[in-house]
Amino acid sequence: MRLDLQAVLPERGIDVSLEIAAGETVALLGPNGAGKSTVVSLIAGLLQPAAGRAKLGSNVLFDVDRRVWLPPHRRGTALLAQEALLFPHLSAEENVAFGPRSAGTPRRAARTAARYWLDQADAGGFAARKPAELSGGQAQRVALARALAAEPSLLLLDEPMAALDVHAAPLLRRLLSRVLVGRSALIVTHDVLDALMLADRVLVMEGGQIVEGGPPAQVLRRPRSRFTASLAGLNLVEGIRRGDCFSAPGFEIECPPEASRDQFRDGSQWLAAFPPSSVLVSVVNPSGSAGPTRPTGQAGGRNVLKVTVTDLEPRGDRIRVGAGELAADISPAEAADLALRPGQEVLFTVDALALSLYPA
Amino acid sequence: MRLDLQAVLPERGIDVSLEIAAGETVALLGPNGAGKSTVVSLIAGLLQPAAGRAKLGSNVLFDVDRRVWLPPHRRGTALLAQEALLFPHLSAEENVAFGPRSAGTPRRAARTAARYWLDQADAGGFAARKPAELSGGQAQRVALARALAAEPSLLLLDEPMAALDVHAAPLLRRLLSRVLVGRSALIVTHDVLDALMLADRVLVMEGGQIVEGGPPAQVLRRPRSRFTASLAGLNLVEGIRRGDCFSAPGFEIECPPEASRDQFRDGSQWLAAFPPSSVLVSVVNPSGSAGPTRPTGQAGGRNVLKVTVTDLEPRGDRIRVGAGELAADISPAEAADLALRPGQEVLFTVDALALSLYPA
Amino acid sequence: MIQLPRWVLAAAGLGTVFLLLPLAAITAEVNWGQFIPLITSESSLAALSLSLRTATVSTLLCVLLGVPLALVLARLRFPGKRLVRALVLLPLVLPPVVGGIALLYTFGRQGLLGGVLDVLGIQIAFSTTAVVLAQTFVALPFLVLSVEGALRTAGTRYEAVAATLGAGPGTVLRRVTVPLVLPGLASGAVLSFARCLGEFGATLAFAGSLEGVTRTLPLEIYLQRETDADAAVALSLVLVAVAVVVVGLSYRSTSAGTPAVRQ
Amino acid sequence: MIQLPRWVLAAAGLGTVFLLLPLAAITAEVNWGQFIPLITSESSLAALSLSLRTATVSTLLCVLLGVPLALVLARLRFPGKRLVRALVLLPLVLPPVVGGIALLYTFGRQGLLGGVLDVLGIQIAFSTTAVVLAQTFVALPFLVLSVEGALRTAGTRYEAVAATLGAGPGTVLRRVTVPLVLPGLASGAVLSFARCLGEFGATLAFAGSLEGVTRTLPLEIYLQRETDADAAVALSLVLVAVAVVVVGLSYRSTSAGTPAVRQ
Amino acid sequence: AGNPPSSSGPEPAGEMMVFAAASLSGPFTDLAEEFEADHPGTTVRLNFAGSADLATQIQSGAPADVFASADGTNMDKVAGSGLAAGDPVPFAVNTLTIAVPPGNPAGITGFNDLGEPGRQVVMCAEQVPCGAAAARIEAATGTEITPVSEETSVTGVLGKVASGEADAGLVYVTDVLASAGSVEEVAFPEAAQAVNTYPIVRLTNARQPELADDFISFVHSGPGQDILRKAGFGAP
Ligand SMILES: Nc1ncnc2c1ncn2[C@@H]1O[C@H](COP(=O)(O)OP(=O)(O)OP(=O)(O)O)[C@@H](O)[C@H]1O
Ligand SMILES: Nc1ncnc2c1ncn2[C@@H]1O[C@H](COP(=O)(O)OP(=O)(O)OP(=O)(O)O)[C@@H](O)[C@H]1O
Ligand code: MOO
Ligand SMILES: [Mg+2]
Ligand SMILES: [Mg+2]
Repeated sequence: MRLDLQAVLPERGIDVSLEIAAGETVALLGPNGAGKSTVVSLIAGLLQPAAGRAKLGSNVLFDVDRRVWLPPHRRGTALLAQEALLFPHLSAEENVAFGPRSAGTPRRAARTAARYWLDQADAGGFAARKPAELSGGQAQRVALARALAAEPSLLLLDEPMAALDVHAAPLLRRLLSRVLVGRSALIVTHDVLDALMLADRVLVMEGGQIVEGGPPAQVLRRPRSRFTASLAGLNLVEGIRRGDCFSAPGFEIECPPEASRDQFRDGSQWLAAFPPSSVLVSVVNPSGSAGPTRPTGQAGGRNVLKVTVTDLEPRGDRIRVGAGELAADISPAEAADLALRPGQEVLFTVDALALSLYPA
Repeated sequence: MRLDLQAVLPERGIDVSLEIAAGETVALLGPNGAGKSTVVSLIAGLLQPAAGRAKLGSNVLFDVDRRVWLPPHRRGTALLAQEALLFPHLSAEENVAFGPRSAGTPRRAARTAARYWLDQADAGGFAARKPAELSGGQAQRVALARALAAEPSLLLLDEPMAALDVHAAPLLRRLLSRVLVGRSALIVTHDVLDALMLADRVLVMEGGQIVEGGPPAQVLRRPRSRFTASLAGLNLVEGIRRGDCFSAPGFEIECPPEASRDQFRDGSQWLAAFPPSSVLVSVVNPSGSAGPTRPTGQAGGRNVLKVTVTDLEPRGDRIRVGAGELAADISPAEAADLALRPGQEVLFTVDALALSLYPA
Repeated sequence: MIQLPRWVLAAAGLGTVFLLLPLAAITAEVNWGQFIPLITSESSLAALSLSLRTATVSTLLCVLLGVPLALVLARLRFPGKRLVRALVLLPLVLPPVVGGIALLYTFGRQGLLGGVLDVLGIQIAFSTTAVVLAQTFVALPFLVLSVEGALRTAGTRYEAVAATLGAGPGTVLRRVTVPLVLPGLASGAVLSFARCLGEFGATLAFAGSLEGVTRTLPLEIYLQRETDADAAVALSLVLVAVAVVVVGLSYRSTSAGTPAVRQ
Repeated sequence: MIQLPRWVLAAAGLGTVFLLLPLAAITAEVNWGQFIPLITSESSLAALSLSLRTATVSTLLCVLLGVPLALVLARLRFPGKRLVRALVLLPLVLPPVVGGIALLYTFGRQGLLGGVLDVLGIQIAFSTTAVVLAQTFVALPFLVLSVEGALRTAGTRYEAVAATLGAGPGTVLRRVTVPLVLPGLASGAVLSFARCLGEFGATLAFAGSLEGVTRTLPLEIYLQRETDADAAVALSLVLVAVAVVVVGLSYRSTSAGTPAVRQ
Repeated sequence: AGNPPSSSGPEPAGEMMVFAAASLSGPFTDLAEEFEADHPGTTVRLNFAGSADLATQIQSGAPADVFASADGTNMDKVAGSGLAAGDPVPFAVNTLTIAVPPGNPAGITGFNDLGEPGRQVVMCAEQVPCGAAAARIEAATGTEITPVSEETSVTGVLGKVASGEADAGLVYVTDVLASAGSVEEVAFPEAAQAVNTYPIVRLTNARQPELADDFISFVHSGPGQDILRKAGFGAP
């Protein structure tokens, strides 16, 4: 069901407005303390806003002006947070049956529903176990089944994978990608993967406000903040349009072929995003000329940044060369050839074809 | 200082023996519940083993047979865990001065030492703040300064970055890579990056025992367990040497040129590891022939696995194609050409040059 | 593996000895030859039985009134809460005799509620009901303290989850809150029961002392002292034994239940 | 935003009224015209001053003995710990008169330690020392309970960290444990102080009732009842007021201190 | 308290401890004051409690010089333990009377009324002196009282009557006098049949034997007896 929310909570510096269409899964991203959990609590009815209103379907969740405030159990939202919080005195099955039982479903029917949702969550095998006998990943799957069994109009997920290990997390992610299809849901996450795999739309929160939003691919391909860029694994450079094309301090980029001319107006703020894998690294010769690591498609001094290497980190089968806020991924062989070390001055040459340029 | 540990703790299913050379940083990896934290606690003196002995330098930490057990404050180990656990009633500087003060350093000298270590940990700016006024990352840097100020013979780090966000973690990692040089340290981590960047040697724990060990690059390049392989981001296939080369169910690989013939004995268990980026994905034609995504260096039906796509996950600027335990990374354009979707049958062709083959 | 300084162990030993010596001393005073006849006299048994019955009813009342009070104190915010809590805990520190007098001025015939009760035809003073009221008055704070502590420890996270799953306040209380704080509730109830058993001053001042009706074991002990010190000591020991068993039970149930609530 | 069912609020209201009405009733009985003269008579002031002095010393003793006891109970494992805890908490549920008699049998001249104390020339019973012992005996469990609870809540993680930083047990206790449980310690001390102030039965039996030496405020109230009911009621109200202030303070300090220990 | 120890002159001086029954708290406070005025440099410390409590305390080694009991039984306990120096001497008697709430709402007129059904009568338990006295009157008059409470002390009876909880209670004449109007008295002639005698004695562990003897003499003297008379006590 459709959610419309507009809420202010000054104690936590929150002032948000967002909507979730019926059947839409929205990912809420943002740095620590941005207010993501607070938004979830406001929707679930665990916190009272100072001002604002919210509607879920035809249900008014709250409306501060009209002094309406629906208690959590009447909201039709179910919450799954970082910790499973399975009721420790109930078995997995009883935990899952809790929602149906609370809604008045008879014992037998609730039991059947619990079995069904446990199976849906690949947790049918632990029906009889107590939470203390479940691993973190198992408990979280049961908790998901419990949330789904309550048949919520809106499912709230607050970093459901954050406490799981590297094995359990993908399992739950796959499960979520199956059950979230066609479901109204809000998923808070620190992980860009979740946003891409699970969400129809992404919202980015910073300092209590929604600062960016859109389809996952677009937000991640054209990030507007350093936070989003670092999530998307992209380098982000702020600059202005100058002359023919984009220019930032010490960095000039020729326009990519597809950028239409009329988009550019002189002096306006623009952003350039490019993946670390599209950067060529070359050392600065004593003479000032550079020896690139591989032939570049672009000629001349453009698309070239002079930077200082700050750190080197292996990344799978590549080496990530960090230079302040920017990064380049090169092969171990190239790294060896360049004999890179932190503190060294190098040139980053950006492949213009991999460049996204868009107004800030 | 050198650590020699051998300890058994049946209640937690722990039976480990390990050593850390003087000045060596060892990374301890392993899945949840493997017993990593327990090992740290045994070394720090926060848990008593049922059997075994440990020596740090010339100090006997414990020796169950000889009924020796040194209390934690006499061991010369300092512990930094997931949570900073700064004493809430002391300022950052007083926290850092705690170790020197406990060792009997006069107030002024302890203060000077605290300032020094706070600066070392890039935390000099918060000296006067109370822990409640620090962010997670700041608190953890202060906690690191506090541990270092105690001048431990062995530094114990139990997932020091686990609770930090995507911005704070790299900062602390960089700091650690600076201070761990030449220091005896044991760092428990879930993150392969830590192992590669910080450790001289890696140990892998599973089920209370050390199951693998060696230089980080070797362990990660030639993983022996699925756990290590998934950490290293590698596909791991178990098979046997047959005929000329390696063979696993539905998968035959020609020997890479560098594999020396005499290493192969008929029928012995071998492992094959290869990065997802070395896999070509092609669709299975109705006629049974495959259209590869790009020309392959290898001809014929070898190096080819027929698999079913289980999931697709964007990974930075690539798409990861999951097929059960195996994965391939391809470009978004290739993925679009192949019109991949979960459940589809595809062929994985492995670039033989990227393949590591080694006895199990 | 936390170590404690030696002087702490010494001081703890001293404290234990200080608390235990008097018990040892009173045990040493017992005339063991006469012990069984002394504690099985008609009046002793009547007093013991009355004490056990009233303490049971009072404990039940404490649970019925105390759990809601604890819930309000632990879960709600309202102005004047600190004052309410201080007042609610007052009987804990009030000399019981003063408490008994205050009860007399409240529920007595000439008391604050005397008129109302008279109209309703209820006579409380000099009845077993008065004993129950006196015991409930002094024991209620024990229950409130224990349950409030357990509620704070358990936190509200499970309750919040239950509410989002559609459970109304009553369901949350019955199926989540109470099961979670059961160990604290049990230990609070047992402490209250013990306190009821030992109640003396308030009962004496409010309910009087009539065999089989209002003369509970502590009152019987007090009376026996006038004429038969041996009987008084023997009965005291019975009371001590019952209290030890009951407090011991309380801690058994607490520690057994602790794992249920993990922070 | 947790909601409570309505009947819980009703029951909590009933419980509060039940506990508060007696206080209202006793307040209503006060002869306000004579209030000031009654509570400022020489004997009243002597009793009040003695009560405040002895309660202060007793509370100090409670802290010195109780903190170590709480540490041992919260931090160490040893066989028989459950029994020790049950025994240590016994004075909480023991009728104070029985406690006083037990103290007399222990520290009296004919008591268990009488011989030893006699040789040392120490006379405890019927001295202000006896008042302090009686008060300490009944109030110690309050302190132990509060501090033990705070210790369990605080957990051992900070202590473990301090130990790995090289701090010996004494340093850990002084610089980490005590500061961390300070709120619980403060509230325990205040509760103990209030309990000491209200102590009656054990004092009467063990210390007697000598003006200026052992006749504390509750004993003075008891004695005044014989001759001047108005004075007794007025003094009771003074005691109630002191107790309310003290318990109120305890909760102020607890809540102010809570943020110090975050789980 | 800061006085020099005894025998600093011909007159005994110093501090003396008197253990007296709670019912004596009024007159003995006055007696002590007079005695201190007559014997400069002396302090009389008074310990008031139930006679049985006092007896137990003395038997446990309490540093008492003088014991004034409300009955013979508790005095005998002390004497029986060999703690009494010489024979206890009676110094006062007390008689029972009926105490009723102000205004006598139940209209009690005499002892026989107490036996009527429906009366809420409170008295002392037989184990305490006032209860023993009441039992003697019951036996003598043939009136059987069914009390709603058998209190452990006179104070308990007074409290129930003063608060209007009981219609009547049996207490001592002295208690009614001391209650300053919170209860009224209904005198009855049969009271004469159970007079309670108060004995006093010096104790063997007395630290101030001369002072103790002086005090006991003072209690027996004219001025001493006047004080007791004023409080409602009779001559032995
Ligand atoms: N229980 C609380 N009481 C008061 N303030 C709080 C509470 N919880 C969070 N805050 C504050 O509210 C703001 C938003 O916090 P919130 O927990 O919603 O952030 P978040 O985006 O969920 O962060 P994280 O990624 O760490 O979970 C922060 O400034 C935080 O300090
Ligand atoms: N306090 C405890 N009491 C009893 N058993 C415990 C305790 N802590 C851990 N264990 C058990 O000991 C085993 C090892 O746990 P340990 O915490 O050492 O694992 P770990 O490798 O550190 O895991 P993680 O990655 O989750 O931190 C597990 O089986 C666990 O259940
Ligand atoms: O001195 Mo009492 O009060 O008659 O026992
Ligand atoms: Mg959050
Ligand atoms: Mg761990």
